[in-house]
Amino acid sequence: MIDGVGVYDIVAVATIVFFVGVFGFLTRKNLISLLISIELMLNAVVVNFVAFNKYLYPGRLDGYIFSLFVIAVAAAEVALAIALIIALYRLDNSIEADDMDSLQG
Amino acid sequence: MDFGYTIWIFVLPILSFLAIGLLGTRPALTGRSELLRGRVWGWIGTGAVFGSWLLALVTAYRYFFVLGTPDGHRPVVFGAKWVWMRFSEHLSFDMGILLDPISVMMLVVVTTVSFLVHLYSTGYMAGERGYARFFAFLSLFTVSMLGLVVATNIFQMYFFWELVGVSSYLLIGFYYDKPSAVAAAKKAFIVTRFADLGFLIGILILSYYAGTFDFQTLVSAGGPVLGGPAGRSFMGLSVFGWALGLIFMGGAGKSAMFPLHIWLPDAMEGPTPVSALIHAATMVVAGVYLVARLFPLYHEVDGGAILRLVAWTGGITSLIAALIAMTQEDIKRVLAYSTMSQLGYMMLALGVSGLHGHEGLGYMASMFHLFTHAMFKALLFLGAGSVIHAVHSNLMRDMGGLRKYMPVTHLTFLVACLAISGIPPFSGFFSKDEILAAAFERDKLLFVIEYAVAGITAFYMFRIYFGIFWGRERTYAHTPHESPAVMTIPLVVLAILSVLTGLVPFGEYVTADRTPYHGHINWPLALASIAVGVVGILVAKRFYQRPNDLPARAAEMWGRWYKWTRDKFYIDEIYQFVAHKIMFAGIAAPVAWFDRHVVDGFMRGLGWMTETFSLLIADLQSGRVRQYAFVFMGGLIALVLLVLFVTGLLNG
Amino acid sequence: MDLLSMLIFIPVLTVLVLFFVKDMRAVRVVSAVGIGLEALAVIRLTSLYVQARHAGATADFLFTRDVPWFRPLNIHYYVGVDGIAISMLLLTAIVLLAGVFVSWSIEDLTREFYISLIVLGTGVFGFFVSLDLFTMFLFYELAVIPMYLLIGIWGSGRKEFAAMKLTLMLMGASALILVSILGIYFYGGRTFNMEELATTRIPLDAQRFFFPMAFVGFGVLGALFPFHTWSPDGHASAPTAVSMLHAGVLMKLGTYGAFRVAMYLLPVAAREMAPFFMVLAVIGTVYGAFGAIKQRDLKYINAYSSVSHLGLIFLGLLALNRTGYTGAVLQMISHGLMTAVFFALIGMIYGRTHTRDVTRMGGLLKVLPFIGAVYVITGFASLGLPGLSGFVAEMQIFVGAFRNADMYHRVFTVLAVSAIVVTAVYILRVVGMMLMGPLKDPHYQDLPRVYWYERLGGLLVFIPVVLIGVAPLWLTNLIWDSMEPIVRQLSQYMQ
Amino acid sequence: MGERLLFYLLAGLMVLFSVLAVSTTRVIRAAVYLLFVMILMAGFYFMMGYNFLAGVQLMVYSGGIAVLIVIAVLLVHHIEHRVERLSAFEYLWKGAVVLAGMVLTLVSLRQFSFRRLEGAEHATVADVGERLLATGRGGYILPFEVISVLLLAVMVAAIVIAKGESENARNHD
Repeated sequence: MIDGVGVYDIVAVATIVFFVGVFGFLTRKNLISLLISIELMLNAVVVNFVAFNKYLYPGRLDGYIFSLFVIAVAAAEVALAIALIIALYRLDNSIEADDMDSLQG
Repeated sequence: MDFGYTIWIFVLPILSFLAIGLLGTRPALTGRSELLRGRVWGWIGTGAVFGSWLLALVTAYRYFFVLGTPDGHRPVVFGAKWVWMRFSEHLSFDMGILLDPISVMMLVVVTTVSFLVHLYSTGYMAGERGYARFFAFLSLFTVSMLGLVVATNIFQMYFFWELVGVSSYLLIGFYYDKPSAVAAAKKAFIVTRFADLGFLIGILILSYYAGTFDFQTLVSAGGPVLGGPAGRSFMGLSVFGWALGLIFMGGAGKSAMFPLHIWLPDAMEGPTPVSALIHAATMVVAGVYLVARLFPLYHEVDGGAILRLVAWTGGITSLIAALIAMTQEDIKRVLAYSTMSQLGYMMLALGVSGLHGHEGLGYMASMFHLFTHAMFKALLFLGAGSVIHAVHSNLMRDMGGLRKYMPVTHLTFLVACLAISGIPPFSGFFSKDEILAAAFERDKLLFVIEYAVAGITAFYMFRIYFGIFWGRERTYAHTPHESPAVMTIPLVVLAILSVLTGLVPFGEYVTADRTPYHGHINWPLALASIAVGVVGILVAKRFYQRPNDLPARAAEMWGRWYKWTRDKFYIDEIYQFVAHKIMFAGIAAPVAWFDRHVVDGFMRGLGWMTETFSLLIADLQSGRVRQYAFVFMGGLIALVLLVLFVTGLLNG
Repeated sequence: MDLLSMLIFIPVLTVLVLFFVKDMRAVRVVSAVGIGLEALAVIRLTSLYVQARHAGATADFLFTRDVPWFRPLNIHYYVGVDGIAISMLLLTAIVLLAGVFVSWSIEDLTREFYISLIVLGTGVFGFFVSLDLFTMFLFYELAVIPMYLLIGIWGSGRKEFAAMKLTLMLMGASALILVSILGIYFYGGRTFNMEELATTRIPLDAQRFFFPMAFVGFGVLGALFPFHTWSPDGHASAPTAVSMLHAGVLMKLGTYGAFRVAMYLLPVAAREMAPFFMVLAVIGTVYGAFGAIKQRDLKYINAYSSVSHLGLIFLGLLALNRTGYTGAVLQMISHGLMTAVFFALIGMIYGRTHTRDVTRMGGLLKVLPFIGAVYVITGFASLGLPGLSGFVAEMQIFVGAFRNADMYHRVFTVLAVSAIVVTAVYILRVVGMMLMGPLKDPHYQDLPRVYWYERLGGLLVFIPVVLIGVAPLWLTNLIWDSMEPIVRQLSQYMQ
Repeated sequence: MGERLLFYLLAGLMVLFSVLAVSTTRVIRAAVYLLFVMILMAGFYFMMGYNFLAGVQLMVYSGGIAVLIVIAVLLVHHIEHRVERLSAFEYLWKGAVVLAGMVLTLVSLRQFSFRRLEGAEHATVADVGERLLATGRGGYILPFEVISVLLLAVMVAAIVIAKGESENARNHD
């Protein structure tokens, strides 16, 4: 509990950061930038977890533990993503997301 | 009296059909054995039909002489009857054996001719490729024809009617590597099939309104047709009238009545014994038999309107066929037209008949003529076959002076010619005389036609007789010789029958109301018909006994008429036009085109539209993750807004 | 396990075994044994069924088994058979077994081919025994989908196009079927159980809306005019066994479904709309026959002939009386067998002459007597010659359709009857051109003899054609008795 | 009041750095801004009294992930590498959509009344550890194990992917 700060304030900050991440995801082309945007979003979500746990369910630990998990998974995700980025870079010397459209049938 | 054994009349040829058909035509089975490849199949077929023949004779004896006329008329007996297929609770398709005067008579005719033809064929077909196949088909035909004549109901008749049609197809197309034979077989089948279409529709109408297929119920005086109200009518005829007319169409097709006759001359492409059996003695009379079977209906329904149609169809056919027969070169075709002409006689006789007592003279005469005609026409064909066998040609110009080489054939052929020309005491005289008498009583115009036809018949029959056995003496590449005994014995037997059958007091046995009566010869008419026959013969003798230029001059004199008859009044060409120009080019080709382009085009159009649309929206599926995310995002926001708006949360 | 589930289980087991078999020869043997067992099971089922009926079993469906597998939507695995289903099962078993034999010489991807074929068979068996609409639909799809692979991979000619066209049209039809099934489900008291549905009265408006969907949906597979155009292309490109199964059995799924689902469950609309569909049926009958006259490719001829014969099935169904129904079912069997024989023979001929163009063949009867003779006889069956199955079926249909009290039906029946002449024309045309006449090509002089497996496959489907034609009574009785619920259903709402 | 001011300061910086992180044209800078955002978040956690979580955040995110990203950037780009920008128009309308979403969310959150569930707070590291390893009701042992396996798998996968085909295998083809 932070004095004078309600749950809404924290969640609002998290929301703003989240949407900034979304904006980044939509406007960046570089794969690493995309990754950064995703990290922003993930972090914003973790803040939500923590805030809700702290303010709404102080007697419980689920939000707390979930944030731990999210952090762990995010770490795994980043490791994998960077491995992929490097592999892709080796493949065609570019990590521009728009160059990759082999998903298209 | 038990007639249960009559089933064996069928079973024997069925067995021989199966045996020959399944075993005889398998080269792997028959192997190199001379015996199995050779005549044994012929003898099996002949033996089976011989058994049937004996049984048929026994049946005839028992039916006509032992059973007699218990209550003044000849009874209808069932040899067997069982349900073959069920249409509804009340309507079933039965199989069975119905014995009454005409069916017993037909049993005798069919088995006799069939047996003799089988016997003859063992000689005629010797050494031919497909010998076993031939006998299998002959057996099949025999079974079918027997089934047809003893049918207990009209559907059973239709059943075997189609089967004789297909046997006929198979036998006409026996030499299947000959294109003309294939074409003739196809033509025969399709033309009769077209006629059978009428037959089938007639059966459907009849059975729907009468509620039964059974002959007995149908023709009984208190039955659904004759006993009930006339039913609804359509274009001046009652439904039963239409049904009978359509059924007659089937009969006319099978019996080669004008204008459905075109298949019969072409059918002569088949081996000659086949022509004798199917296209002269038995199958072609099925139409006549059908009308006779339903005779009370034809006589009563719509005041006999359909019966008059039958009479006139018969009359016109007999005249046209006789005219064409005068000018044909191919002896088998002459015989075919002659058959048509005689069938016309029979139809006409039925058409001018009444139902009871002496009124029924025409009916009796028709059946009588059917009986005698079967004998002498089979004889004519077999004789012609014997000649063809000897000279290897069908054409009259390849023949001449054969009486020295083939005495038995010559004499028996002469007997048959005299019989068909109506010279006493040969059988044709008696039956034809009855027909003329019946026609004379009912319709003078028809009588005149038939009288003329009698003369023409005598002329063209003796034209070929003199053409073959007399005429120009000529030398042959292979000296013709008399046929072997298996071929001449049937000729002799048939010749004897052709002489004797005329003496049968037919009215005692076969009449329209199954009540015997004593017929008598109308001598003034008889003398007149003998006279016209003799005139015909004398003219033919003058023209053809010695080579001279009379035929050519006559042909010249008649000019166009000669050409018309020689070209068979161009009826074939009309059919050709209808078949090719209208059916093939006018319907089938447009249908095929329509299907490919319009119906399928529509389906493809649907496909094309889908494809085009999908190409249009395919760019949405760009494979770019950011774009997906954007759309996802936008969609999500829109959706949430929608939910908020709908639930009212947005406002409060 | 009960016998009906066995019918589904045996082919599945066969497929599983096939996955572990490598050798081409072993694959064939396993398939033949599996399907042979299946056929035996069907025969056993038939005899049990007949015994049960003789013993007085009066339920509409026998050997039922009901296992719910998706409770939220009330979907059950509910199987059971009546005489109609039994006869369709017999047909399927025979044709499938024959199909296994005529495909004996397939050499590329043998295992995959047989797996697809048997999966298809499983779908068909499942379809015929299902009494739960949804399960039925699942099996239907299971049967339709392998068709794409079978044609696309092992076909000939424009196979990808044909496979695509066929699959797309059938999928479109499936969509209609699914919608109508769901409609029946929601308006019929949220059950897929056909027996229950038959006893509930679905509102008339719903019937009017869903009947055409169901009928056309199944009608597409049954080559109802004008939705038949997939059939010529599809058959022409499909390998022999697939053509056999497709025309012989799969198209019957359409007619059977139109009967069991559309007409049985939506009887009032069926009665109301019969005149309209009757027109389509008769057009199909006559039009298919005329279409066949002009074709040169044997398979096209047969495909159009199928359109014509299936038109007759619809005619029988729309006769709305017992005779017509019985005739329609008989025609399903008869046409299934005949057309399977035809496709088997066409496959054999094509395998030897490498052409299906009738104008380029001639005189084959002399060099291929077995194929020729069977072709001729089956041709006769096709044109309705007595003593062969076609006659039995056609006469039932004609008599049935003619017995409808409506004059309208009689007029159309007469039109449909006229197709028998046209049928004769095209059958005899083919026989005359292809089998008879002089030998056109000297190469044909020494074509290979018929192999044992071809002979076996051909005879398997050919012999029943003759048997049914000679002694139809047992079969008509079998079917006739089972028409009771359907007739009851239709007459129930008759005013 | 002091805490409150601190909070707004942190929040302001966080928003600023996150905006910078997504708007700078140099990837390496973006990575560094991200690092700042993460550290600021750890500050939040400290303020809420979740010290352990804050520590994890600092170690894993700031110490691990952000550094990883920086290394990746260095591996694939020159340090001065700039990414090209989108057109202003695209920025504008994508920004508008995002803004719409953001406003929508904020408005919705504003209208939602959060209810606090009373209870004694116990969020010591010991508590967390117990809960993570508890097998009974409310225990997180299974997800914990799953995460461990996942991490292991990812490690292997990352190595395999990033390593690529060995020279040997390439020559072999």
